[in-house]
Parts: sequence; structure tokens; C-alpha cells
Amino acid sequence: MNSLDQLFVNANAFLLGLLPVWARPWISILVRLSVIAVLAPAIMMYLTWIERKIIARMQNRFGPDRVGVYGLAQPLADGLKMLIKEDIVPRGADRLLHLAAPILSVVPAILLFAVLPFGRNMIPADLNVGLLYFFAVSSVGSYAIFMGGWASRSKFSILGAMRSVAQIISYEVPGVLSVVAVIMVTGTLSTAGIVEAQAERWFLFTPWGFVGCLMFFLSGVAEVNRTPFDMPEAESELVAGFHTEYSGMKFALWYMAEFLESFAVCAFTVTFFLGGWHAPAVPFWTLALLLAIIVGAGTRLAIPVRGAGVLAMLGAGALWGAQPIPSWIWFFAKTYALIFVLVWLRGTLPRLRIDQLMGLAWKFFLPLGLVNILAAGLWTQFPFPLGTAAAALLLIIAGWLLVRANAPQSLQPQRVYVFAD
Amino acid sequence: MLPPPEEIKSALEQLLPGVSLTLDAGGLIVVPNDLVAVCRCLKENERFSLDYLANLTAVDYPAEQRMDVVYHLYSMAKKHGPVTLKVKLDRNQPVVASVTPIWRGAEFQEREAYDLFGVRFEGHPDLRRILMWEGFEGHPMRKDYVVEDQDVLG
Amino acid sequence: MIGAGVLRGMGVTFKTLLETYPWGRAILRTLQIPVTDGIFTIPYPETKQQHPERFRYFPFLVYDGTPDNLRCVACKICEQECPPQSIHIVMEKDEQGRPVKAHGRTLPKQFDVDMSICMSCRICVDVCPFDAIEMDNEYELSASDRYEHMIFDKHKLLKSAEYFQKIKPTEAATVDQRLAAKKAKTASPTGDKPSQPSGP
Amino acid sequence: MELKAGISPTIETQQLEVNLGPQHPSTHGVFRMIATLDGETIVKLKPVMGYLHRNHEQIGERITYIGSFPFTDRLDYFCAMSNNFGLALAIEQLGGIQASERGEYLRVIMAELTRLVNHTAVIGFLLNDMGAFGTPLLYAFREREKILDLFEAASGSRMMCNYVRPGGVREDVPEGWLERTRAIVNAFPRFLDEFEKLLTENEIVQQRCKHVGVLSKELAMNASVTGPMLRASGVNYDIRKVDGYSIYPRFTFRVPLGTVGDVYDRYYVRILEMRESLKILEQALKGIPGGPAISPKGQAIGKAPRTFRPPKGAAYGRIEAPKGELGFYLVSDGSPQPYRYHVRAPSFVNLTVLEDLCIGHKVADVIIILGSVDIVMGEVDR
Amino acid sequence: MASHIQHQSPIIQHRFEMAVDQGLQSELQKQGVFVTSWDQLLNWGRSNSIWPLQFGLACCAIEMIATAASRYDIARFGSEIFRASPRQADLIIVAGTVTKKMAPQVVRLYNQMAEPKYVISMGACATSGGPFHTGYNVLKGIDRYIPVDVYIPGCPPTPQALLEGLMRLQERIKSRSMGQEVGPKQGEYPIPEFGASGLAPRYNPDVFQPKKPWADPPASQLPKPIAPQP
Repeated sequence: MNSLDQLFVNANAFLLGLLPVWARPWISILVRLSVIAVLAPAIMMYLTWIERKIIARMQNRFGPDRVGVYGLAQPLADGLKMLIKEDIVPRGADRLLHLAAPILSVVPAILLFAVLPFGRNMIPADLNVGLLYFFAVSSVGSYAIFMGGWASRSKFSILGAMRSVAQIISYEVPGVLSVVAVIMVTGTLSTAGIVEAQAERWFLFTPWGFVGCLMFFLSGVAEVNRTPFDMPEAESELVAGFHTEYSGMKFALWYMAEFLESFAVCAFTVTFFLGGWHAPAVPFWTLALLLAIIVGAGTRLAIPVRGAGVLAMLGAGALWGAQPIPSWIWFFAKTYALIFVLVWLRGTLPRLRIDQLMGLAWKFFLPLGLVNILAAGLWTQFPFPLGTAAAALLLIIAGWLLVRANAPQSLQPQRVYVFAD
Repeated sequence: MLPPPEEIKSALEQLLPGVSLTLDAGGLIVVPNDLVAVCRCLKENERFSLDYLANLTAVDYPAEQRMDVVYHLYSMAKKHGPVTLKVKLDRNQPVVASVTPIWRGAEFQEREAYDLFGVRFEGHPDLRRILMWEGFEGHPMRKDYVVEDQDVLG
Repeated sequence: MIGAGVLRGMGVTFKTLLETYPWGRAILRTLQIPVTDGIFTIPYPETKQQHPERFRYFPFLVYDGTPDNLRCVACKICEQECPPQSIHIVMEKDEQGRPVKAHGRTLPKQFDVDMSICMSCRICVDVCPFDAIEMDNEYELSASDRYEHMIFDKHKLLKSAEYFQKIKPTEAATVDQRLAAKKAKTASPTGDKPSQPSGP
Repeated sequence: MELKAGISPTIETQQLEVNLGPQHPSTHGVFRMIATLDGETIVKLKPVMGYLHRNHEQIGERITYIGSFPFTDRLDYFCAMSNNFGLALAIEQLGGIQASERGEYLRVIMAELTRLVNHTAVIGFLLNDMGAFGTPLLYAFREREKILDLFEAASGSRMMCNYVRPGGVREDVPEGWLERTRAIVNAFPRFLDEFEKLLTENEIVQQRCKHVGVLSKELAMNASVTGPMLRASGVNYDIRKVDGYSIYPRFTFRVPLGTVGDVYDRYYVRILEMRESLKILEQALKGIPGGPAISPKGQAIGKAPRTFRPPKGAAYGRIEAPKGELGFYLVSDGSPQPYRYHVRAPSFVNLTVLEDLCIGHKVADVIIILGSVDIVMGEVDR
Repeated sequence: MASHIQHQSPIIQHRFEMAVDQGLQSELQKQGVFVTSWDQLLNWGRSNSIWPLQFGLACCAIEMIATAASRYDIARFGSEIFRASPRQADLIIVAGTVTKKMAPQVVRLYNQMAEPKYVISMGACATSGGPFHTGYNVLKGIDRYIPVDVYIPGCPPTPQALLEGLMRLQERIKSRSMGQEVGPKQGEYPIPEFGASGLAPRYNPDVFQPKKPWADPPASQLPKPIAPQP
């Protein structure tokens, strides 16, 4: 256990060491709470910055870059402005519900951080029912959204709220089913346990794990109301969906809840399927060596560039060999990679209509989830070559059958266009 | 191809006995109560098949106390040129039969003519103002309409 | 495969993302993917967009040499022809009402263009027989008050012929050529009395 | 699978009346639709217009023929050049003016460039209504900026060009302009391929657009619908081919026709039309002759608009604008001002069928149906 | 923190009494101590994240979208998020012709916005009815019913002119103190009703004070509608 990896754990232990024995459990709770309380808003603010910069770059333009260097102060400016904005409660609204809804949506988003394994034995609350806790807390969000939509007494909010409740409920089912396979294989509900089980092989690299990861990630995206499933706050139809009537800090809370939950979804996908804080199985220095060869062989690049590339790769390989990259860096790297995919989806895809959305959840993801559990069973029972092949075959057949059953005939015929003179 | 207006006039008089048409510089002048019959004939008759009403508008002549409604008809099936129909109405009581039952495209254009000129079209599905608000009085595109506030800085 | 179209679409946006970075373009070039335009933004306050020469925004009055030797003779043709009626001219007259002449030409006492009405359509320049009014390309004119800043009086409109040659070289050349030809024509047949035909 | 849900008989639900507009993120300006909803399905839809009625025709009757050219830029503010072209044709028909050869070529080049700008912008806005967070729209506006630079170099203004005159164009293009146009026209197909790669095979776009807002052939012809919307329903009616105005008969190009007439066809017919416009542009740029850009009579009218007094009579000139048939009806009584000045706007008439397309669809479909009808409020309300 | 933008066109800079005078502040900053008055911090926050309302009327709205597009990129100023609901917007850019039928909606939208709200009157039509001011259905400028912070002339103003107007608004926000009441904007603005041939009242007296800069106001240049020869 080298020092850099356990940096925070040792620091925490050292700090607690100074205190009397009886105070230690309380202070350790306090420390963990303060870490999350500081980490969550910072993550949320810089998620907005990441999203605006990446989407801007996808559209040939700079993102916000005039507020502080590279626009890093932009989230601070947004937050500060939201703080001092007037807070309007519409005349017909139900004041109490109107205030309670955004709070009720942020609180579960922050609670989710409790069971996230940020690094090797760096988990704020090591519950042995961590996964059950995750699903219980994340489903509270739909109450908040409907409460917000209903309390603002505006037609657009009600439409948005009804859509969102239908969507969140129908996407919780495939989310749970995809994780049931993980529970079956690892045998434990605790998130730390699941990450332990992925020490030598990430679940992503198993047939059932790959399908499970896709399903969990997509239903997570749907639960967080992000493109291509952002029906409830569909700007182009319902003005601003359920938070049409919110302004000032209450709207900022909705905004924070959405981004925190999307971070949580990515983090839990990493925990369940992408090996949590484990480093990729392939030793990095072989990767560095490979890259050095590629850069060296790159004929088109100029000589000095190739030389510098090779040296850099070799240096990185040596460094990593001696001092492995700490586990919590791997956790955040993978999470932010998934967040990049989330933003990439938002920057490219249009939105699905509400009934297609439901159809996808109930008629495609649900059966695929059940078959996935079967495949995981096959995978565990039989030894390596046979089990994986059987699971993979089963999934491919099921997937093909479902696509054929569900594909609306509108996709079938490739339209032919007559050219008249 | 489309025959010249004289031939259309004679053909129509044959097909619809008792219809009175006169020739004008560019097209035909129709008496208001023959309008629907002439239009239906022009549309259904195989030789003309004018199934496309391009433009319908009103022109105001305060000097002669008359209001014209002008129709430009084309054929999408046979791709031939415009036939211009004109109907002369009395300026104080401009009333004419609506052609919306014949060409659906006339619906909005007739509502605009009613809104801006005050021409009432009988048989129009819902003749309401289309551009101005409901409580607006007067028909602004008439030549004698006085605009309310002219002074930009006032 | 059901998701192929979606993935191909995401490939396009990822390629655009890579194009905006120099190292991204290098990667794309090594993979023989054609690189179209990377960053397309003109960062406004630092670098301003280079407008072509014919860019027109608001009119201005041209004077040769000193501001009181302006070409405009207050003939009010542009006031009539301006489609949105944004020009207002009052001719300089003495007490008896006779037009005052300077440099052999009548001149406007008051020449106002209301910039909040003008639609920058350049018809005043086309119809002006004396090439007295031209289109400027100054566009940074936002103001917090509508009256002082939006209505340009004569003094604010007057700009030198050199300024006109600086911003629109080819256009100024044709205008000067035409003026020189007219001056030569008026000078040669009637001796050398440089009399300008006074406006209608 | 497309379930056209009428009023569900079993559950007794209360119908919700919702105002989409006049201020709404995707009604393309100030257009209002009073929709009566049963759950999510549209039962009744009444369009309300007039929020941008700027008295274009009344002003047109009080200024000279040349004076109303800058106002036509503001009719359909995406296609300034083709609006001018329409009015110029009507005045030439009224006053018997013949345009110069080079002027005709320049007008056709400008009109086809405007078609490219309009169709890319329409597709960009359609995808924006579908929920893509601006990316297709910003790609479309990137290409539009390149073409607007050409317009700015030739006419002086990006959007309000006021460039076409009866008898040709106001000024000849600066030198080097034709080479820049050739470069952009040659580069445009690659952008179209990239745009198609992003959109046409995208399963979400196909699922959202196919069999939504189907316009039958008979209803389209009967409701005087024109332009890409009509051709998407399979009616072969393109005024460039039917009237053969200006010098279009010299160019060989084809007219794409759709089969089903739904939102997907209206989207794809516009992409095919852009490819045809590129063919016209290549031929026009190759064959453009020298000579004056405007006929002497047109030049004189431009110099002194009051002296242009067309003979007494009426004229109806029409062109194939990117949105449909744009017609100008001018009645002259010999004075320098038109006695009656009427604009037949394609978007205004195409909206007649909006209710028929939307009944039975969801709220999300109504937004993209309106996007595919492609209206611009400056032209609808005049 | 906020880079002070050197600006060439003269901006009316009505400074307010600084809680911390400039000399002291620059002195401390040299030693790395960053001192700012409470107003400067809040104004910095407010001016660098102005969220405009997604509200376009006519041609100027297309130029506003072009400003938000990739070439002029309003995102650099932090105002990339066009909020569709007036509750969450700070700035309403009145871009296009305000007709008499649309004016009540614009005033209602302005009333619905949350309080530190600003108005940019973009283009000739919003400022004074522009080229269409002779029409019967056109309101001669939105400043008759709501207070306008920045006027941008032009028909339509180029995207760079809009950006310059936005920067002027940012300067104006920075130069006002939180304590100083931000203009006479409190409370609801009366929404005009539709009258027989126009809006009643014709303008809101406490917002619009007509000043006649011309010695003699221009006689309306409209050529009289010529009596038609028979």
C-alpha cells in the first residue's frame, strides 16, 4: 500500500489520532460530511463548465472564456448571480410545496455520494446494503419533480411533471434489472464489495456485463432527464418543463440536482461495471511502450516531434512502473470519461418522443434485462470458454429478436425519391 | 395550353347558359352571383382543370365607390398559366360568395381580405379577423383609412 | 444494426471537437480524415471582423477640405426618396427667405438623420445627384439614451472626402472621377465661372 | 405501430387548452397556436397570427416602386435576394423592362445561394425543435455565414441585401467574387454529406419524423400549398420549370419529389433540392457573360425612381422562392406609386393545412410539423 | 478578477462612491491581497452571467441567433444559455418590430422576469418602430411601456454591434451599486389594452418622456394618398 494511494486515508487516521477516543467516531462522521458538502457543489459547478466548453468545442466555437482564465470563473459568476436573484412565487402556487420541491430534489442527489467508493478503502459509508440504498434514494427525485410541477400551477409545468414521473418510473425497472446480474455474480450488495470482485476482470468485459452497463447507463441518463431522454424539461415544447415557474436560488437548486444526479449515475456505472477504482488490467507501462512505438513509427510526423513523443511515453512508463497511479485518480478519470459521453450525447442527439421513450423502456430494455440475468447465470455456472460463449450467443439472439419485434415499420423501407424534370 | 381569354369566355358561356362575362385588360369580369358557378366549372372542366388558386385579394376604388376582388387561377395538373377573375362589388356593402368550398387555399386569403378591406364572404367556414386583434374597428387597407398616431417622437 | 446512424452522427460531432484543437487536427490528418474549419469564432472585442468594402451601415455627409465646403445643396431629393422618411433637411435662408450661397452652392442649415429609423438601404446615395451623401461602416453606436445619441445632426454627419477614400477606395475613385468630369464639363463650355446649378 | 389515438372512450378526461406562442421557443417567431389537448394528443388547433403585421402593403402603396425594394428584404428575412427578385420580375412585367444578360445570371446565382441558406437554416431549426441542443443549427449557421459574406461583399449588407433591381442588379459584383463563390459552391457538397451523416440515418430522427404530419396529394393541391412542402407530397410543380421565368430554362436541373408527404420527406426533399441548386450554380458560374450588370433603363430608374411611371394596368409576377410561390400583384394607375401592392406569401398560404396535419398527433409532433412547414413570420403577417 | 475592458466609444461612466478607493486597492493588490467591495463582487457576478430570454420578434432575432452561433459566439460573454421561461432570464433583448398586437405580451413578459432585469432594445424597429413606423399596427418603440437600458441602432444591427451593446450593458451593471436603486423599475408595469384603433394608453407617462430634439418637428413626409384618376 504505497503512500500516495492512501494519502487521504492516512491523513484522516492521523487527524483522528490527535483526538480523544470517545470523540473519534463523531469527528470522523463530521469529516466525511464536510468532504461531501465541499465536494458536491464544486463538482456541480465545474460540470456546468465542462458541459458548456465541450458542447461549444463540438460547434466550432470557444465556450465561456472571458470570465477568468479559460472561463474557469464562469460557474462562480453564475452561482453568485443566482444567489442574489429575486425569488418569485406565482400567485396561484402552493407556497410550501413550491419551496419544498427543489430542496427535496437536491437532498437525495447529495445523499447518493455516501456510498460511492472513491478509492481503495475511501468510502464515506461502507454500508453492506449500498446498492439498495442507491436505488431507494434515487427514486425520491421523481416525487420532487412532480411536486415542483404541480405546485407551480402552470399548464406547461403539469405536462412536464406528468411526463417526468412516467419516464423515471419506467426507467427504474431496467436500471434495477441490469444491476441484479451484478449482485448475482458478486453475491454482495455493498458497493465496496462489488468493486473488490472486479479486481482481475471488469464486469464490462463480460458479455452480460457489457449489455448491463449499456442498459444501466442509458436508464440512468433517462432518470436524470438528459438528452436523448429529456422529455420533462423539453425546452422546445414545454417552455421549461416542470421548472418553468422557478427563478433565483430555487432554480439553481433544480440545476444542481440535475448535474449532481448525472455525476452520480456516471460514478455508479463506473462502480458497478467499470471496475470502480481499479486500474485497467493491462499494465500501463506496456501501453506506454506501445504508444512509444506508434509515435516513433509515425512517418508523417516531424523528427523532433517523434523523438519527444517516444521520450515522453518511455518516461511515463517508467514513472508508472515505479509509482502506480493512485486508485482515486482512476475513479475520477473513468467517471469524467463517462461524463464526457453524457455531454457528447447531449451535443448530438435529438429527443425521443414520450411514447417511443416508454416503448423503449418496457418493450426493449425490460426483456433484455431478464435475458441478461439468464446470461449472467450461464456465465457463472460454466467455465471460461463455454460460459462466455453461451452467454454472448444468448444475448445476441435475444437482442436481434427484440430489435426485429420492436423496430417500427417506419425504419424498414429505404425511401426512394422520384426526380421529375 | 391555356386558350386566350376570349375563347375561355365563349367556352364558359356555352357550358353555363345565362352567365354574363365581360373581358377586361388581363382577365374576365364576373358578376358576383355567377362567381361560384364559374369557378366550379373552371375547376372541374377537363379542358381548364384550374385546380390551384394562387392569389386572392381585394382592390379598393373609393372614387368609383367600388371594390374589386381579384382571383388568379393556375392549373397544377396541366401546368398552364394564369386566368384572372375580377368581381366588382359596391364599396359600402362588399359582399360576395366564398370560394373556400371549391379551393381550400382561399380560406386564409379571404379572411385577410375581410380583415383589411371589409369584404364579407358568404359561406366562409369561420370569417374572423386574421391579422388585426378582435376589438379593432375599421378596415386599415382602405384608401380613406386615417392612421392613428403618426408622430414618431410624440 | 439499429444504433449505426446514431453512432455515425456522434462521430461527426467528435470529429468537429477534434478539429478545433491543433493536436486534434494532427490526429485527423494522420488518419487521412479531411479537416474542414476548426474554430470559426471571431473573438469580437480583441479582433474585429474585416468587413468588405461595400459594407454599409449609416449615411454621412461628405465635405471637401473644410467642413463648411460640403457637397450637399439641400435639394431634398434624398428626403423624398428615403423609404422610411428618416432624413429631415432645412435649407439655409436669410431673413428675406432667399437661399444663402456658400462656395457658389446653397447649403442645408439643418440636416438630421434619425438613426433609429434609417434602414441602411443606400437609396439616398443612389438618388443623390451631387454625390453628397455616402454610406459609412461604423457600427459601434449603441447608446443608453435615445434622443441625444440616435438623432445625428449635421455636425455629427459631416466627414471628409479623405475619410471616404480611406474606407471605400474603389467607390471613392468612381465618385471623384464623376465629379471631375462634371467640373470639367461645367468649367469648359461657360468659361471658367465655377457655377453649380442651384438645386430645384 | 403508429397509434392515431382519438378521444379515448373509456376514461372521462378533461381537455386541456394550451397556448403555444406567441412567445414560445420554437414557433419560429411570434406565431400562436391554441391547442386543445386530450392528454398529450391534439384534438383541435387554431393558429393565431398578426403579431408581426407590419403594414408592408400599406407602406408599399405610399412609396415609389424602387422604394419598396428594401422592404421586400424584410418580408422573408432569410431570403432577401429572392424576395427582391420576385418584385423585380413583377415590375419588369408591369413596366416592360428587359434585364441585361449578366444581370439575369447574377440574379439566378443570388437566388440559388439564398435557397442553400434557407434550406440549411430550416433543417437546423427543425432539428433544434426536435431537441438537438443547437449542434445541427450551428453547423447550418456556420455555412450560412460563409454565404452571407458573399452577399455582403456584393450588396453591402449581410441580410438586407436590396441588391436586385428591375433590369438586373444594382452594382456589378466586385472582382474576385466569382472565384470565391466557386470555391464555396465546390465545398458545399462535402458539408451536405457531413450534415446527412449526422441526420438522415439517425434512428431517433427517423422515428420522430416518419409518418408524422402526413399531407396527402389532393389536400396539398386543393389548399394551394406550394414549394418543398407540395413536392414532398409527390406533386410535380416547380415554378422554375412551369413558368420558366428569367433564364432558368437554360439550366438543366431536376425536381425531387417525395412519396409519403410526412415530416421526413419534407426534410429530405429540401436536402435533394440543395443538391440541385448546386448544379444550377455550377452551370451559372461557368456560363456568366460579361457586359453591364443592369440595363440602361433599369439604371435610369435606379437613379431617379420618381421618373418611373408604368402604364396603367396590373401585373402578377411570381417566382419559386425557397418556401414556395412568392407572388407580387401590382396595380398601376400611371403615378410613380403603385395603386395596389399585394404580396402572395408562401408561408401564409402553406399554414392553411397546419390543423389538418396536427390533429391526432402529440404535442412534440406539432412542434416538428410546424418546423417542417417552415414559416417566417415577416412573410406570414406582412 | 474581472479584466477591465478598455473601450473606445465613450460610455457614460457615472461612477459611484467606492467603498474602497482605487489607490488603496491597487496598493494592496500588489502585495497579493485582493480587496473588493461587496458591490464590485456582486456586480461582477451579475454582469458576467447575463442569461437572455429566448424571445425573438423579427429579422433582428435572426441576427441574435447568428450572434449565439459559432462565428460571433455570445457564449464567451457567459450569456449562452437562452432561457425560455421569463422567470429564469435576466435580460430581455427586444429584437424586432413590436406591433400593437404584441406589445401587451412584451410588457407582461417584462413583468414576469425576476428583479435585477435589463432590457436591450435591439434594432431600429424596437427603438422607434424603425422603417415601419408609419404603419397602423406598429408601436413606435418599446420604450413607451418598459424602461430600456441600451439602444442598439441598425436595421438589423450586425452581431458585433449587439456584442458591443451587451458589453455596454455589462459596463452599466458594473458601474451601479447594489445600494443604489437600479433605475425606477420597481413593481408591475401597466399592461396596455387593445383599443378601437390602437393601444390605450398610448404610452406609459412615467417611463416615456417625449423630448423634441428638433426645433420644428418634421412634418410627416408621407406623400398624400393621390386621389385615383378615373
